[in-house]
Amino acid sequence: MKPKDMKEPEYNQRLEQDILQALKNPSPFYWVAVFTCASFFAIGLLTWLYQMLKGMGVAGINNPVGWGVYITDFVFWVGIAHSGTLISAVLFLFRAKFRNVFNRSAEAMTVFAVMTAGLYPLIHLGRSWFFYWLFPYPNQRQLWVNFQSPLIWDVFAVSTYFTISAIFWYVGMVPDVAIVRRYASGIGKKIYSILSLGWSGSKRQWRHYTRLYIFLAAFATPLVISVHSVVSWDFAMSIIPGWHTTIFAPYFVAGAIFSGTAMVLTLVIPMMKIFRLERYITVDHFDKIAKVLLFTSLIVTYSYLVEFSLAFYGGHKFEESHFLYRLLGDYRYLYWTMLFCNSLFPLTLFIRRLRRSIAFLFIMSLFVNVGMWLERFVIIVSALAKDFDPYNWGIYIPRWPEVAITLGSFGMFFMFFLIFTKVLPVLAITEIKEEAVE
Amino acid sequence: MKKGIAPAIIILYIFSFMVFVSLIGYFWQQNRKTPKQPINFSHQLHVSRVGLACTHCHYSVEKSPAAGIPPVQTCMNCHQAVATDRPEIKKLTQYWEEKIPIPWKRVYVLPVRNYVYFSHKRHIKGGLQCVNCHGNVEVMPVIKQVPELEMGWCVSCHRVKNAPVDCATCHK
Amino acid sequence: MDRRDFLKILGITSGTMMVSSCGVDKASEKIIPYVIPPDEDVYPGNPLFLNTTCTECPANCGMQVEINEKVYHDVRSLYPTKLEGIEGHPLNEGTLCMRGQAGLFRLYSPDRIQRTMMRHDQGNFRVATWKEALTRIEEGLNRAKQDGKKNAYFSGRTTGSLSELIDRFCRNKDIERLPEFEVFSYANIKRANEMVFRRPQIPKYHIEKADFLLTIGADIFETHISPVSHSWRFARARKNENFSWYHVEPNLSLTGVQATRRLSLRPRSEMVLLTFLLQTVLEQNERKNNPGITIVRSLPNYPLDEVSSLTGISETDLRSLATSFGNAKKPLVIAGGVSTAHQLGLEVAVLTSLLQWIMAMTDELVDFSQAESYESIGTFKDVESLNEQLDQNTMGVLFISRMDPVSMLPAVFKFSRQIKKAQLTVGLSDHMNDTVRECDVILPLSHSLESWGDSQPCRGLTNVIQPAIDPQYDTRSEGDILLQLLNNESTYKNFLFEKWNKNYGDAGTKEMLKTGYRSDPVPKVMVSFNTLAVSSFVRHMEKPNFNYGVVLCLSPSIRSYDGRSRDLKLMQEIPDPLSTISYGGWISISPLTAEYFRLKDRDEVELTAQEFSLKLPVKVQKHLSDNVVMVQRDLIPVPLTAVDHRSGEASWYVPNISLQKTGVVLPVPILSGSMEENHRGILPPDDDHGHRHDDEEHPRWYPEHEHKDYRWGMAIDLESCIGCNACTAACYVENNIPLVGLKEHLNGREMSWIRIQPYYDANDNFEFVPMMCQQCDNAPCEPVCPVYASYHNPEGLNVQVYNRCVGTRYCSNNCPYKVRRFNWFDHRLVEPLDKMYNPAISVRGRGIMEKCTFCIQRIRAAKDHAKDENRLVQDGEIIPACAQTCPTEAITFGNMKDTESRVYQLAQSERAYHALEELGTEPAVNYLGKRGNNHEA
Amino acid sequence: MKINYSFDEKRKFLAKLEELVKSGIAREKINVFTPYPVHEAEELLKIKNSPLRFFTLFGALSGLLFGFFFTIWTSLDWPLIRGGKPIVSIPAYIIVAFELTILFGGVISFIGFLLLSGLPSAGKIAAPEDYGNQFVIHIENEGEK
Repeated sequence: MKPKDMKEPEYNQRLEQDILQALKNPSPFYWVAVFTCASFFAIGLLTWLYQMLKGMGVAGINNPVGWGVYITDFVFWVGIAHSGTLISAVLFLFRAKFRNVFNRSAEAMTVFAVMTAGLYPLIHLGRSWFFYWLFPYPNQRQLWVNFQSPLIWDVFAVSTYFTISAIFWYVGMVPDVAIVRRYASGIGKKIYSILSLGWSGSKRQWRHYTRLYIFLAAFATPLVISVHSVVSWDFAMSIIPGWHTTIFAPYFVAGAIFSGTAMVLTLVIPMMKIFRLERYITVDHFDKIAKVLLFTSLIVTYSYLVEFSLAFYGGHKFEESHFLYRLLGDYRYLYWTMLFCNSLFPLTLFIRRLRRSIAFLFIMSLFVNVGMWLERFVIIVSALAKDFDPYNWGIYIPRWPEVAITLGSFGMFFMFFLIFTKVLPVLAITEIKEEAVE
Repeated sequence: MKKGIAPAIIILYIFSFMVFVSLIGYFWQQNRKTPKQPINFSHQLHVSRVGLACTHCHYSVEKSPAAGIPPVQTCMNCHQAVATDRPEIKKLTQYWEEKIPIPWKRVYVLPVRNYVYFSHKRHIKGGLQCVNCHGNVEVMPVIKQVPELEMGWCVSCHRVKNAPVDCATCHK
Repeated sequence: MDRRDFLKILGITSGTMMVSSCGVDKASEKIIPYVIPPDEDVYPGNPLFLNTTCTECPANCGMQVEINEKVYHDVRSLYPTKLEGIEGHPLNEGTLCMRGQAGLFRLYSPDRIQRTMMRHDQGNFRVATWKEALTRIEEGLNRAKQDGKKNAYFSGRTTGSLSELIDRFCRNKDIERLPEFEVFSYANIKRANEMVFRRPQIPKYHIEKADFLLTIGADIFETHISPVSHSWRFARARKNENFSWYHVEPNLSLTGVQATRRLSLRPRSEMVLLTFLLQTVLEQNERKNNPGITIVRSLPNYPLDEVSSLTGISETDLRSLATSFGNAKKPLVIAGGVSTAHQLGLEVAVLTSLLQWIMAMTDELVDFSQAESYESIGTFKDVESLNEQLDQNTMGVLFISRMDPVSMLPAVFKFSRQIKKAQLTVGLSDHMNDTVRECDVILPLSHSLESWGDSQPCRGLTNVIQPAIDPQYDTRSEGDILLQLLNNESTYKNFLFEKWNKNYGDAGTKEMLKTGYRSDPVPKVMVSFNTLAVSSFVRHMEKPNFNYGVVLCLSPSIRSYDGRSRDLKLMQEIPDPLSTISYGGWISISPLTAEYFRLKDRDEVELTAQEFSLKLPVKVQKHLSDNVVMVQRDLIPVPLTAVDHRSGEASWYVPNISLQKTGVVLPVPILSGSMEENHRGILPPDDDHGHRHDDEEHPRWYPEHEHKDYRWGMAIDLESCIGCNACTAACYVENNIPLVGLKEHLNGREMSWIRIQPYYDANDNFEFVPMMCQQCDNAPCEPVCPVYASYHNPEGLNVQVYNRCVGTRYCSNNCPYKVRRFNWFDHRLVEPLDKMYNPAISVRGRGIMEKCTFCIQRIRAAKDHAKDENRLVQDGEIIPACAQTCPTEAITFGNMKDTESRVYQLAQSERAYHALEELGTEPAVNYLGKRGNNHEA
Repeated sequence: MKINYSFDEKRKFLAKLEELVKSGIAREKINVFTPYPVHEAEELLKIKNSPLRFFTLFGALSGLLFGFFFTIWTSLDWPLIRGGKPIVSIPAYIIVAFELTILFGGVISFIGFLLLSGLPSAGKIAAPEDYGNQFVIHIENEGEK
């Protein structure tokens, strides 16, 4: 933050210097990181190819558990994608200034996470090579798609979400790119000039720009809610006990924001340390974000309770037996771990000192990531493993291709993020400037 | 000047490659449509000149899903006497004497036949003419596949003739 | 060229790529017409039908073969693709059992012997020509003559002309024709009937006419004599409101769990129960025929409590059994299976026959006039004498035909070593098996679908065997081989036709070839009661002793008969109905035993008796008595079994065995996740839980959709379903369902479209629920499919469009019945099994969801036929494969729009309910629950 | 010729701007360049609300309409029954329509922004007009036009 004594010009100067420092000469450590991620990504892709050639059977999924790790990952990544837009759009509308230090990386995270998530529906198709049948395009077969199917809703929700987030991210970046342009040289300068669209900060540009930004924020906010509601309806619209429940939409949205916020911490904390941005991303910011984390954790915990109480209050035998199974069945350890990560451990954030300890928050964020992944896994798998007809009860254990592809997706995500940190301003310079003088 | 050359070459290469592939595909397709038959039998001759009805040879077209390729015997009914000296007919008589069937090459094949059911009988009984799908055979010295036999092609006709468009009618 | 042409070409190229990726290489494909068209109106593209005989087991049911062009328009590619029962055949009434349905798996088996083979000096085989092989045999016979050794012809059950030919062959070449070998020889029953009625035969049991049935150990639905025939007869009897059926057995059998009342009794104690029954009927003067005072006197006298303590059946049960037996107008008692196969088996058989006579069952229900032809079948005693002969090294040439004694005889017979003692052993078989491996000359037999023949399973019935396909390999029928050995010019076919024309005349023969069988009137046989023999036997009957500790019971298997049907790959894919275990072996133990040894399903145990031990995983099976452990005899090397020297019957029990837990847990494909249904709405709802089905219960959100002419529906009568799995087998063959093997079964990825789900009902009784796609009106699977691959067609079918499916598996997740099957890999039947693919339905590739569609190809065919005569399809015109082959007609299919149709009528019955009714999926399948639970009081 | 003022602090810039406005120079003649949006300036220069909102409205509406039209039309084009629900099942289509509303709305407003603010402008991309962190005021006088 701007020290009281410091004058605006040199503050702005230093700000730009500091942030653009991040864009300069990557360290060997950076290259190692990128390479590792890239190779994970490659392995993931190869595994996918193998799976396509051999058949879905190389994965662990079976009858009755037709959906496993892949769909879990899908939901997980969509979830990650969420707080990106939440932090920038919603907090922007609420004029919550602490957003400014997070929003750029959060939005980047959103874009990359959606890209990753978007792959999974294709990966889990038995005939991935016909994925384009999921899109309603005019074809000689004169066939369209079934708009009743939640999967088609997914197609629309996710693609919309990707487009809008990308635009939002880019628009927010234009003035900053213009600044980068000023410092860049050679071919880089060319590219940045193009990216900045010839931005000059004239009154006319600012006039429309501010409008656009508000509109986009206003669109993005309901979009966030809708997208994860749709994802939750993939399950809620079915008749499987443990899936078929009305609270899924809010429950999943909360969960998504929860996990997303955690992921923001996981990304921003190292970034801050590496690029020495403590001056701008202060403990107060983290304190605030930690509060968001705590709040969403409480909502999620509440939903867990509601799920169970609904099942047992409803007295529906299939529901009851399912939730008993979730609590005490084959997947109980996963479920208990999840409860610890998502419900118990975050309660520590009521303590101010812990909220303000960066290291603690980082560990916390990791736990939450794990916990939220497990949540999705347990919901999806345990519900399918034991449904109505006891004859075909079964159990599901993931196999190596699922692990490999999951790691691959992480590789992809982090690879993109690492590249982002080196080519684009990781903080919203303009907005920080604006905030500084008030 | 120097700069310009490399991209030009690349573009040229890509373009020519695409053309090449397309041409290969095109001729392969052509070849599939008019394969070299063991005896070059002319529908033109038999239909327009001799004036045989389609059902004279394709005898099961009203009785089974398959149109029915004429038994060698059917050919011999006439060719015992007719044009016995022609080289092609000699081939025919040879098949007949050795009592081995003529290994005709298949011309009409549904794209993904494994999944599709088609019955000649139903279409003929439905009042369709052979011409509607097989083109003007009487002017073809060499028979070749006229329509692409794609789903859309079937469906549009089914819609016009309001034949059933229920998937299960054709998909098996 | 302008842009459109360019795109067109691109389109074409991509098209061709698509095509070639589909594996149809059009350029090379041929269409082959007939040279001369077949005279009767046969048209390419239409299936051909042929009536012949099933030779999978000795029952010899009548069988109709469907023949199809594998390659469209290629007359060279005509192959049998489906087997059905012959409509109205006296034995099987148009149905087949699961083994019969799987017959094609023998015809096309990769393990067929394809060439004649001879053992050369180094001891291993080399391929030979027929000429070589036959001359070798000639030499062998001559050599035997010189050395003054005798030859023997040892075969499996043979009837009809082949039997005559063998006799002629043996006479001609002076070969001793040995009694035939069958594991299920019914020796005791034959011996008993010989003693009691002077008839060493096995009668036909007219179950359909009985109003009370008591079966003692006889597994009439699994292997006993003629299972299919028993099944439909039972179904007929069931129609009678007050038909009741008691089954008494020491083990646990599929037949047993079907009985209205199943009583498990202590092994060897059957005779006590029978004497008790005899006494009661004699006291109650229920007798129809008087056995004579001597017999009545000499019958041992057991008071009720002693009977109860000896048999282990509660007194109340005994009383109720006795009374309902007494009250019955037409009672029928059948003993057999595990109850006649132990040291007191003969007693059981004799007392049964006695009871049959006293209650005058022999007048009608126990029919000797249509006796099954088992006269030529020998016993273990005969095998022993053969062994002795071999030991004396007096054996020249030994022919072993159509059987595998080496693997079916107990190890102690050391048969594999014994047969080497013959100068020359000739093995005739279609499959490579342990016996022919030991032979010197192997003659490959043609499958019965590749050869001519006939058979006489019982008196007055002649079945035709005629080829549906030319021999695929260099094989010959046994008849032809023998004729050649006789240096006879004519073929077996001519031999048969001469005989037939002589006996039945030209027209008769033609008729017989058309129908596939011929039944001639047989003189009624009145049995005469042999008082003397019986009384003396009864007088010397010994009291049962129970000094066997824990006993291992070798029970027959519905899937492999006596083990011969293990060759059929499909029989492993389909689970055993009671244990739902598909691949591999297991032993069944009672819950108490399990508790005692701390055993769970899949735990491995070691069984040991004297000079015999084996390791197998266990399956805990309710209702099995505690001192009995049960194993299917085909799953293990047959252990030492005592042979009863009065009759020659081998005991199927291994006494005094000890179990020990090895601590290993084996992967066992137990397909059922749980047998506990606890009122989930799959079994018929009983009054306090669940609810009967009526549409008012489900208020509909949306208007019901229109069905124009048809709404296909199905009714399944759980009362008739005996869980025999014939439907499953039929479905596999009809619908090109892939066999996926053990590994996939362990992953829970079995592919069967219809499955028999065993559940314990409220009273812990077995209930079998056939579960296939329910074709729900409000199908949960349909709206979730993104690409319309699953949708509801105007005829009420829940159609799956295979090549539209992208494989999201969402439909399967959302199906409460979990009847959709996903192709996890490209499972293709291996050459040459793929010849049996049904061209009327696709072979699904990897990544595609598949499921039952009520055999839509048959619906299509029937509608096609109806349309030719422009009318609607009539009731009963369409029969799905499962319904077609159901021996008890438990499955009915038809048009629900037609209020006259049988299926509609059944759906109206107050027994009708829907599986998982409360979900409101409105299935098109109606289950008919059992009439009241008169199982346990 | 054109008069420029340049400041490195917002405060001074605003003061000058106010003074200029007071001095009666036509507001539309004054153009300002700022490193970040300055709302006070907008107020001083009486800059009207951006017409961008009409683009947004248009986009959103067309998205909504298209969403409903497309879903309904495709279902009727080849009517197939799914799970006993009506062919046209609006509740499901609302979701698609909603997403399309946002998609079209967002994209079209972005395009609108580009049009209104004359971006991307080739000239400025070639030769960037960049004042760093300066607050700049341009005043065009009659001499120009």
